[in-house]
Amino acid sequence: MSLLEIQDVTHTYATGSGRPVLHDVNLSTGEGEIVALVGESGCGKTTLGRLIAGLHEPSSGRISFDGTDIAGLRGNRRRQWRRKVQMVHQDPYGSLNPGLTIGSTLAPGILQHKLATWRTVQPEMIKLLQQVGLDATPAFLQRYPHQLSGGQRQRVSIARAISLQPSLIVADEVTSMLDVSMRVAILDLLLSFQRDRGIGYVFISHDFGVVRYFAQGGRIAVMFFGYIVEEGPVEELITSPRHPYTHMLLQAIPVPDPVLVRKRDEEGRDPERMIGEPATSGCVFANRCPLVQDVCRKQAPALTEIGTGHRSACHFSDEVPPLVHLTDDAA
Amino acid sequence: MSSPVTNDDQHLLEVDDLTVAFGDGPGSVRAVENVSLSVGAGEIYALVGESGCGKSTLAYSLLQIVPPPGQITGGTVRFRGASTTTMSKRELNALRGAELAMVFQGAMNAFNPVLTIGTQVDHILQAHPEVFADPKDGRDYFRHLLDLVQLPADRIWKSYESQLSGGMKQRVAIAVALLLRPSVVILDEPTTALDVLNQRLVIDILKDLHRTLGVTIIFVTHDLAVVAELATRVAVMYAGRLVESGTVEEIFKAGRRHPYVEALINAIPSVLDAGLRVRPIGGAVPNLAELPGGCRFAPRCARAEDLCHETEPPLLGDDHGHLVACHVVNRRPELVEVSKA
Amino acid sequence: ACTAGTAGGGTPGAGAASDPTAPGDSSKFLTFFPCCSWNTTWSFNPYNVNGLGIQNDFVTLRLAIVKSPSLTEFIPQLADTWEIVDGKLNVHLREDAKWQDDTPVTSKDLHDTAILNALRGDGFWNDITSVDIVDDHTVAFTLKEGQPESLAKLDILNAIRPYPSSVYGKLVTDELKQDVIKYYTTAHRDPEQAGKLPEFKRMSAAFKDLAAMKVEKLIGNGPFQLENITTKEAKLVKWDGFWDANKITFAGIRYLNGSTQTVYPQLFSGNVHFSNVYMPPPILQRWKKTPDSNTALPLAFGFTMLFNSSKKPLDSKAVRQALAYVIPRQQISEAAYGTDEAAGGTWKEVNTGISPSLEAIYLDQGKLDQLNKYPVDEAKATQLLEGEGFTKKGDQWIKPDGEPFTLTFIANAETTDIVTSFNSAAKALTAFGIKSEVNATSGAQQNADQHNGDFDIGSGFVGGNNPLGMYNSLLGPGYNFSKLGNYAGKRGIGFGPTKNVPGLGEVDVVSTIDGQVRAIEPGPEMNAQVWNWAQLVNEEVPYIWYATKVYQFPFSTKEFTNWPPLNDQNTSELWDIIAADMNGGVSLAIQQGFITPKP
Amino acid sequence: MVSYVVKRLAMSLLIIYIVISLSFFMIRLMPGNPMAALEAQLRMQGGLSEVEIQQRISSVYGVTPNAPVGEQYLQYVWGAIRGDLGVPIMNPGTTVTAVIAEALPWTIMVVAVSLIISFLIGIAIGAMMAAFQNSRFSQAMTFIVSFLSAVPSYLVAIALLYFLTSVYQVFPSGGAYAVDVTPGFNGPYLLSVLYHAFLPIVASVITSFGGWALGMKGSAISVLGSEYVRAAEARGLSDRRITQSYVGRNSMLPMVTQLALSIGFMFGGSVFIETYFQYPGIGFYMIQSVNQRDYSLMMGCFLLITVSVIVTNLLVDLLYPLVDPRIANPAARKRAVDKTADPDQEVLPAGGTMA
Amino acid sequence: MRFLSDLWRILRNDKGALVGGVIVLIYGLVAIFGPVFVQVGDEQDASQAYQPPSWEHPLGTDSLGQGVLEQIIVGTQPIMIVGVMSAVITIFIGVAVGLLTGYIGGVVDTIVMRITDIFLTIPGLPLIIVLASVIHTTNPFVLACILSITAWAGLARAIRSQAMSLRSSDFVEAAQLQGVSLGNMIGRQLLPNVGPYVAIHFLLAITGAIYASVGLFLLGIAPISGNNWGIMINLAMAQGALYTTDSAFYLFSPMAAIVILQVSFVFFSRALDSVFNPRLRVQ
Ligand SMILES: Nc1ncnc2c1ncn2[C@@H]1O[C@H](COP(=O)(O)OP(=O)(O)OP(=O)(O)O)[C@@H](O)[C@H]1O
Ligand SMILES: Nc1ncnc2c1ncn2[C@@H]1O[C@H](COP(=O)(O)OP(=O)(O)OP(=O)(O)O)[C@@H](O)[C@H]1O
Ligand SMILES: [Mg+2]
Ligand SMILES: [Mg+2]
Ligand code: NI
Repeated sequence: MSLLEIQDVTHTYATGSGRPVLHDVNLSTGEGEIVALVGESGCGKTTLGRLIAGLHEPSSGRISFDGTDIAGLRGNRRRQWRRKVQMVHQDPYGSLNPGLTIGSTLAPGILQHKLATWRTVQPEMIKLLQQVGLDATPAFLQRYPHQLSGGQRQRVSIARAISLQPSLIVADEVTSMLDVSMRVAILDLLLSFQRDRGIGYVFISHDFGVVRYFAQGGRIAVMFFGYIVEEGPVEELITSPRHPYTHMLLQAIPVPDPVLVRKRDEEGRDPERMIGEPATSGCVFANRCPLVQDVCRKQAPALTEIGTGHRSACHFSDEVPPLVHLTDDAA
Repeated sequence: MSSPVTNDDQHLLEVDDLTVAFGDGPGSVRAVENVSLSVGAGEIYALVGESGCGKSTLAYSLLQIVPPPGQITGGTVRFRGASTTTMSKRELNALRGAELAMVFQGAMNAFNPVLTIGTQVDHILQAHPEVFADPKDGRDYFRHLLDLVQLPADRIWKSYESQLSGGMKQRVAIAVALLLRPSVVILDEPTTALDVLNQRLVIDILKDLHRTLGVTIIFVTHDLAVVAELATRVAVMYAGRLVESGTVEEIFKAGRRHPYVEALINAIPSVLDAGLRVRPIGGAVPNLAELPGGCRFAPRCARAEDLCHETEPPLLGDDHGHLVACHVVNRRPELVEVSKA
Repeated sequence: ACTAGTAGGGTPGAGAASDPTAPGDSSKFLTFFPCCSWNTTWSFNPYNVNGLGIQNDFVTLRLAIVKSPSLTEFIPQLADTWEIVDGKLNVHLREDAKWQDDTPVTSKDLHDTAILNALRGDGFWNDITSVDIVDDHTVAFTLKEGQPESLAKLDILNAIRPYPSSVYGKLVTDELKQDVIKYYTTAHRDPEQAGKLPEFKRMSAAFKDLAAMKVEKLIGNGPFQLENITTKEAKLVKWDGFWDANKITFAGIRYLNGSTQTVYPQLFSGNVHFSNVYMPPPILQRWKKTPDSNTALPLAFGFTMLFNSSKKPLDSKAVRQALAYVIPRQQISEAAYGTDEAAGGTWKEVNTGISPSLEAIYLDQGKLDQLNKYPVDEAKATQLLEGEGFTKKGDQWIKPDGEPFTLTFIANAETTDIVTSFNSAAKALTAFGIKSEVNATSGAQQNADQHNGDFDIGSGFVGGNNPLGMYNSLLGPGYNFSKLGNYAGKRGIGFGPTKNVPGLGEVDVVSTIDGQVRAIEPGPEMNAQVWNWAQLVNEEVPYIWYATKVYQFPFSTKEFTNWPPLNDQNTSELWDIIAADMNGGVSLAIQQGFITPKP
Repeated sequence: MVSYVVKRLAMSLLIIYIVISLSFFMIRLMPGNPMAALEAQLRMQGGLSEVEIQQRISSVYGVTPNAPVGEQYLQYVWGAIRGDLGVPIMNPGTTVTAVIAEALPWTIMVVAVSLIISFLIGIAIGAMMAAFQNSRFSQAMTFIVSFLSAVPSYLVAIALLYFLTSVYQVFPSGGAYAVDVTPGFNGPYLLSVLYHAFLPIVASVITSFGGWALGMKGSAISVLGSEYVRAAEARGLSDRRITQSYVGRNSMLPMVTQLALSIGFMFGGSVFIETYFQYPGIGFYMIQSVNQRDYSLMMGCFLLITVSVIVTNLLVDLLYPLVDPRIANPAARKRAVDKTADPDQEVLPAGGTMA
Repeated sequence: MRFLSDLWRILRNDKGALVGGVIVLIYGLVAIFGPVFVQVGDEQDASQAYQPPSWEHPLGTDSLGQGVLEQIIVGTQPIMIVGVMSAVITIFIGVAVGLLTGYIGGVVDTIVMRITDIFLTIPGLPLIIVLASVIHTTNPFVLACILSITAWAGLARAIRSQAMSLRSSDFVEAAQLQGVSLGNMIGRQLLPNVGPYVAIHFLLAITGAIYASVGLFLLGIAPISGNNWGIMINLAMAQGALYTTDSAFYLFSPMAAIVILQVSFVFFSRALDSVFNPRLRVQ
């Protein structure tokens, strides 16, 4: 049974333009599973993450956790669920209250959920800091966020998230604001919790490299303007995408290898299709799709199963070309 | 141009022993220290390094626009042989924009929010009447540039900054920088805040512009993948110092490589593989105010020796001009094959 | 008998009024700053509720002006003669009087004004039953039965200021006149019934129209014409059509307006030639040092502090007497007015409740000596308070109910002298053990509070020439348990429904004094009644007369000369009139040729 | 945009309605109602019997104190809507509206002139302080300007009165013009008006330009430090162009927004200034009527001050897009203003909380 | 504490602010202890009235011959009480309304903000004058309430917008995800972040309240009762002090007392501003 089940979720921000930010999104993840959300800026990744974490209620559709609709949860059961789903934010500078010490940032949640008492909360916090690889001393608890480096802060954020012993963490671009040199360490830390405690992740990123590293064995869902257009196992989706948008994304990724760069550039790209508004009728991707046909303008393709655990929303998913530089240069 | 100008393409822009400090007295920070570079005409030159290592500061000093309290405390910058450090304000203004153009980090704030893009373009044209005698030509050229950066000219002309998305602003900023047909464009982190597709677009556009306009590009980034995509030459900075510079091939493939650069390359998970070789770099970039003695990278360096902790390594080059500042590497040049496992 | 007043006061010989040999600069303006500011003039209609400061004796004359402190002698103005024949007061207007639009002043003007004044409720209608035109220049006022003649003259001659019938007369109809007569004849017998008459309703309606009339131009008949007016000043220019215009030797008057303090610098610089503002001691000092400065000191009036004698514990006579023994009247008087000669000299003892100048006229020294002088005497006060069950705990007196005895004075914040005196009194009381403070508010607020009985100690001003009037103003319906109006039944000062008054027995104080003031003329009867009330006030202490203020009239001889002459008391008959009736007196002086520009 | 204007108008009307209601209840229902005050005043004038006093009050004002409050209320509101605010209790020969109509132009003149002058002086000084940041001049000026903006305006008025009308009698101590001139469009009259308005204007300028200067300095410094100014420099624009079109213009914008807010404050301050200089504006009459407990005039003045402030705010709001073209939609500006309400952006005059 | 050490560092560098802070402190002490040490006596001597400064009376004497300095000292307390009380009320209402509406949002926010708009639009000082003339009070609390009648609205708006941006900030979201209580949310997460603004506004609210309350006494709208600077100026003015040099000290001393206090508050608040404001701190 899946831990999280998102069914037909549509969401429109009351303060926004009025256009839905998410359309009939369906997604599920099992216990300890990693699902990565990728897509261009503004496609609704964060929104979906926030819905999962319960920071917003979906305009329609159903999000269930452990089999129960979270919208209907009240009282104690709501508190239980609250504890189970946590989030780590993108910005290590913004996600810690600058006016609170590390101790006072960590303690309230632990106390609120009775995971420790006033007496035991300090050792508990020190244990947490140890687990996220920080200098675990009482003095550290007295420090303010501004006294920490970005990497340290992100570790504190992670400590806060795991302090409630969640089973699912939404990680929204957790490394994008960090220095290159620190990214892997943070990813490794998160992965260690998956390994050791079976924590599942909804991992939001637009960096396929990071996704491929982090979500090994998990799945990727590719979003385009509020729609999930393709979903499948990481390796399969990256090496043989079955949606032209996924293909476009993968092809756009800069590669740190001048030789491969030259090789890939030979495939050629159409810059005009890389940006632009979604279509309003038919397939959303139609305006930008290199494979577009008349049918695409008329009929929106459903997200259909095209392989085990691999779904794509394209009428021509079979015609998506292979990715030269990713597939055949392994040798 | 009133200053003496040489047409030495090999040395379009020369930085010699440049030091830039913020503040003076004991609390001062040298964001750029004894850096020398030379950018030849037609190159795409990348400045790479982690956050805070002085890349932007170096870029600013090329145009003599280091923000106060920063100031150039040593060294010179020469453009076509003429020292910009000693130029008058007037000469500088003539140079800025027309010969040396810059796109700031986070182009989000590069436009006056209360003037239309068109007005601001007109301002630039008026400030440099020598480039386009008839401002109309200038406008037309700008339209052409907007076409090149994949933007609708009419709409952009009338827009305010707030009406453009991040990716659009970045491209408009590039177009504006190219308006006066400068010989050099400096771009500070042109792709950092953008998503994959916009980043790709900008990279492609830059390549395109480089090819079609023959402009020399200097760009700042901390993303080695972008360097690999774009650059012809690379300079890597660490904590205010130049640690390695060379052609892009030398940096990515060479046998003699600074341990920092190597660690950096190894620290990036790549879409090319499932990340088996990825290794994080331990420690953090030192605070410029409390630098360690000796090599600045030594505390984080897996190959550091006693010497590294004591004296700063000199920047030594081979005959291709591939420079590395590392005691270890310079002593025992050994081939380290970097490729996929 | 025609009691035409004789012109002039003092010794005219001293003046140069009729001496044409030394004419001054006839283009000069006299700058005159009266003490009380007027409100902005929105209309020159005098029937607005608020008296218009500018409808004054420079522009619009009265029938006659009463001398001071006399209640029976008049100086003619618009009326040149008057006599009482067959219960009628026949008033004859000057034949040469003209309105400033060059039409003559006729009996119709006076008649119509009298009718219209009835709508406003002017006091003289209490004395008469009708008013009729006799001839072109004579109007007859029919006195009501038993009306003392001298009081009627006072009410009519000194108070009626005729307005041009050409402006207001259109509102006067025969019906209205009949309504007025009907209403007042009824009111003389039974005011309450009169208020219910349909005539009264019609009069009210007529008055509403009258008050709402917007009059754009002021047409007077006096020596000066209003040329221009702002919030700061009115410019009055000499009117050549005035009958005595040739006696006036300067071009006009700048009649200034504003808060009292703004006068000081102008006095010092000689820009203001004449004023009657209160000068606190430091100002007075400086005035005395100013070149060409003069101060005339006629007549006195007084300030009193009023006890709320319906509020515990001030309802007890002993407590009030105790306070009288504690409050250092001389000290608090001097705090406000100083001891300077130019302030009117030293403090004057008053134990009768009326001013010293009236005491001198209506009471003899033997009687005055019989009264308690309430010297400052803490022992006496202590004894009185203890007798009432008060105890002293530490520094503070405790009331019989166990609460500390505290008092609050209320005062009009604009009358600084009163605030200063009260502050001084409060300190003395506090020092004695009755914690006291002063609460100074706007005059209107203070008035409302006093009438509502929301106070401990209030303030009262006592002036005028009628001693019974002085008593009436503080003990009569104005402040007491009034039966009428918004304050009906509210507590005020004075005494409850009845009180044993020496010589009168147990009487209703309010209506008794109110009746007396309307019915008793100067004479032995008046003297007797004054003595009765003096004893009451002295014994019961409903109020304390704490300061006898002498009018200070600073005037400068820098640019004007020939001021009404002063005797060795720094006063004179004309100055006395000025003191009692500022504008009237000054107007008289100018008409008589005093106050002329320096040659 | 249209819906915004409608909303804004509706809000303004609502506030006006509330203030009208407030006026009514203050006039009618407060303890010691104005009739009682009037009664006291008539009694003090002497010579009137109690009946007569009552008679006068009821006949002049047509006050029917026994009518149901609701009916009186409707009457008042309806009257107010038609511009009929009743008659001043102390001066029934005129109407409250007429008094206000006479007074308002003076207030508006003084407020407008001093606002403009202090704004201009403040902006100029602030810009200079920003331009010569950290210089002696800037430090000295910051001190002077902070000092002056902290001094209450009425104390300045008192000091001016003391020195310029008393010790040195250079200026008149009150009034809007001298009696010797005839009102109208003629030289002497206009000169006299200027002469009389001088001190009131100086008093409010002295105390208010500092706030502008400090605000402008802050604003200009933050604009000077902004990326787009450096970008403009990097594009080789001349200093003059940068100063005018980039720094000047952008740092003025928040000031212009503040301008609207400060109108209310200036109107408030004019109460003191007009009272001390006996300047016949609304504030003067308001205090006069307060002291006479002339509630109908007092509330009339208050109502008018409020309406003036609302109307000017409305105008500024609607005209703002002309100044700041970014924001065609004023609602967006409101959000922007809310955002700039952080402490380092705010202009804080003395008693700023009263604004 | 970091705050105090920062404050001290700023004060050391900004002499104006240091002097301001010291003066504010002195005024505070005078307000608290002044009446204990100095009394305006009940004994009076009219012959000593309007004396120029002397050793006995450093600022001369008033109409009752009592020392002006003593009165200024004794008058400090009532002024400060009203100022502080009004500022507390302003801050309390402003912060409570601002935080709650900003954090909760929705209908409550819309309604409360409309009300706030109304108070924001009605010009404050005239409303205060109108209210004070109707509600005659010598009670400092009631006076303070009148003075805060509109002052809270501006603060509420500013706090609200900060609360709104805080509400959508990552750290508040993170706290929400931790399921912390509303009390913790407002008290620990939001309040400290608006704290700097509140602190500065508190000082300015005091100056605003002092400005308005002294004004009310000057205009004679607040009852003249007891002793404070506004009353002193009012009495001095009424006694013609504007027009003689004799009583200039009587008039100008309380004026100076007010100006010095107001200016000190403003200078001191500038230091607070720099403590809290990193942008200014750099300079
Ligand atoms: N609070 C909000 N109110 C209104 N609209 C919003 C809000 N948050 C996001 N949006 C809009 O919803 C859309 C999706 O935003 P979201 O942040 O989910 O995208 P994203 O995929 O996370 O983008 P990015 O990669 O830039 O973080 C965008 O168009 C954005 O403008
Ligand atoms: N205004 C300033 N005042 C003081 N120090 C500064 C200032 N600006 C920059 N620095 C210092 O200069 C150093 C280099 O800054 P710079 O912006 O050049 O780095 P960068 O390599 O561009 O970093 P990033 O990738 O974050 O843009 C930083 O460590 C910072 O401490
Ligand atoms: Mg996002
Ligand atoms: Mg940078
Ligand atoms: Ni404020």
